[in-house]
Amino acid sequence: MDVLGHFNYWVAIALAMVGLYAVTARGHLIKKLIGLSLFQTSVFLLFISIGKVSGGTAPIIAEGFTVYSNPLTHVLILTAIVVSVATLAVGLALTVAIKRTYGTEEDDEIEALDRAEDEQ
Amino acid sequence: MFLAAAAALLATMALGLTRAFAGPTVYDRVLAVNSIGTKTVLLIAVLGFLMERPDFLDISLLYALLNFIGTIAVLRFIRQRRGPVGN
Amino acid sequence: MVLDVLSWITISAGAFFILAGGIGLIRLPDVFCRVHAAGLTDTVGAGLMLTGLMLQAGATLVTVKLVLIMVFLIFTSPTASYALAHAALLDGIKPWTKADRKERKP
Amino acid sequence: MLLVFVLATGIAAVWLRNLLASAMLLGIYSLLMAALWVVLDAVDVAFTEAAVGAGLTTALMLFAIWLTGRQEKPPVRKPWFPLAGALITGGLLIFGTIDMPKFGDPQAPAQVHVAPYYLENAEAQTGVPNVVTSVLASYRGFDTLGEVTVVFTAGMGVVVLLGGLRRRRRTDET
Amino acid sequence: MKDYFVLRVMAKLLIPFILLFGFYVQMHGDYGPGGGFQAGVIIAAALILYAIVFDVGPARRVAPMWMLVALSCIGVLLYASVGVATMMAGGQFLEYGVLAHDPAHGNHLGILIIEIGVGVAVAAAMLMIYFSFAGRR
Repeated sequence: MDVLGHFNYWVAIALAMVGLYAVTARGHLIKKLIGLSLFQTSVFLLFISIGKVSGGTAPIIAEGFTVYSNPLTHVLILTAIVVSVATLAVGLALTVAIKRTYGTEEDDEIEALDRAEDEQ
Repeated sequence: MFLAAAAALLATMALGLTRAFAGPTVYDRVLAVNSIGTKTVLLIAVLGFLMERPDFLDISLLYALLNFIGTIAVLRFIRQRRGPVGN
Repeated sequence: MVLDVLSWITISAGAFFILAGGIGLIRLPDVFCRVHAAGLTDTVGAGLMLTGLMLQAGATLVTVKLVLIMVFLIFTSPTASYALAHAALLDGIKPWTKADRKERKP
Repeated sequence: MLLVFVLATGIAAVWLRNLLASAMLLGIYSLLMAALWVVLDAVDVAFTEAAVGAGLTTALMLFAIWLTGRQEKPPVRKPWFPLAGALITGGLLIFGTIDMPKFGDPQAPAQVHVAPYYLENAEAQTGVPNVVTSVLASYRGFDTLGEVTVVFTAGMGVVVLLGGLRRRRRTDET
Repeated sequence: MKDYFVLRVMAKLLIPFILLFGFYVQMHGDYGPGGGFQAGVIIAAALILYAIVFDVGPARRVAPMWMLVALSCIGVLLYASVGVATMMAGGQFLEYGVLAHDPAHGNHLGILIIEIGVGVAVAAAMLMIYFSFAGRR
């Protein structure tokens, strides 16, 4: 159990904590989306850290290298990044639509407006 | 030698980060983004030499081409927003 | 051998300029001065460092790519600085003058 | 070193209440992440991060902020409950990492299953030296088809949400 | 934004290079880092730069919305149709080995075609997203 051997995983977990905190504690929807993307990158970091082989190089076959890092995790994360941007865009579009409908983008105010509508 | 250059770049990135965290106005932060972008271009190039895989240069070429789009987007944002002037 | 020494000199000079730019980023008083520090030393420092790397690489495809990076950096970095300074001016931030220093001193 | 930078940037991006500044810090975060991927040998991932983070994310964030609002309101409640939840989750996850193999271990379970097969056979079977591309497009082609469909659906979803097509049709009629 | 001389000149100077680099990444993805996803995003970024500097209207004339929708559909369908083609040729879905006489060549060809499909789809989808954000006033 040494510190250096697990440091990458811990940073990934800390990032996940920050993201989780932002998603749950912050009321502003765009801030929630920022937290969400932090959470996503923490997962990316975890995967790439798992895929790294010490002493290896990038998995592009070339002469003079025998040890390569794991290409599988790279593939998974590569597509995940593009998808994460797409989902971020969908989230932002939803935020804009909510702003247009409710006139606010704070969580609590939207809930209050909903409740007021139910009571009517 | 490459290690020393990478260390200098990392130190400068740390300085830029402090400016980004402390920056009194938004523009300080934009400036920090811009300057850290240039440092990243150089850092990736130097790292490519350090790991003896110079085909990493494509990435820094891409950053050199694309990095200023964000700043121009900020300029456009400021031009379009006729709202209150704040921090 | 001569090339090696030359490239070391240029790389260390580039690193020095970049560090100076970083310190300027911290020490200077307002956005416009900082744009100056960052932009100027970025082009000089980056140019010197890339030249050093070119000397290391020799006449290969790598050098061509480095030249391209340098050309694009020289094009884009001042454009970004210009856009940034203009945006700051448009948003109503006043440039720092000597008068500010007198006010701040006491 | 880079990891510490990344962490600090992430925390600051959440901390700041000015959304524009948060968006800018997200840009720095993406830059640092790209450098980190290069250090961890994931060149293709760094490439994607660079392409996406340099222009696209910042521009989208700025437009969304422009369409909504620039400043976040101070919170009404004290955030103790979410903080405690995040800390407990993090603690449990760190407890989980103790059993994990050491960073960079060549004998880790993830390294011995299918990756050596890809690395040994990819070039001979597909004629493509970049193993990432061959795995992406050939061995896991079905997966990638799904990802492309997700991106496509997201694009369509945004267009429908923001009424891009309807506006166009109205301008056609007039 | 059109009254900024510097930006206009720089955009006109750089956009061709960005587009060229995008195509280079698309085609060079087999040998270096890169591929369809990255190339799509880069090409989208070039047009986004155009839209930022010269306003959204001209950019929409270059790439109108119906064309983007059609292009992204074509990208996804190109990918899927490669799979169907391999099935027609006697293989399994997305088994490229049957596309040419030599399995390795078939694989290479299949990878190239589906990367183009991915690139087209991603570029069109990203542009669709950006234009629908920027088109709202």
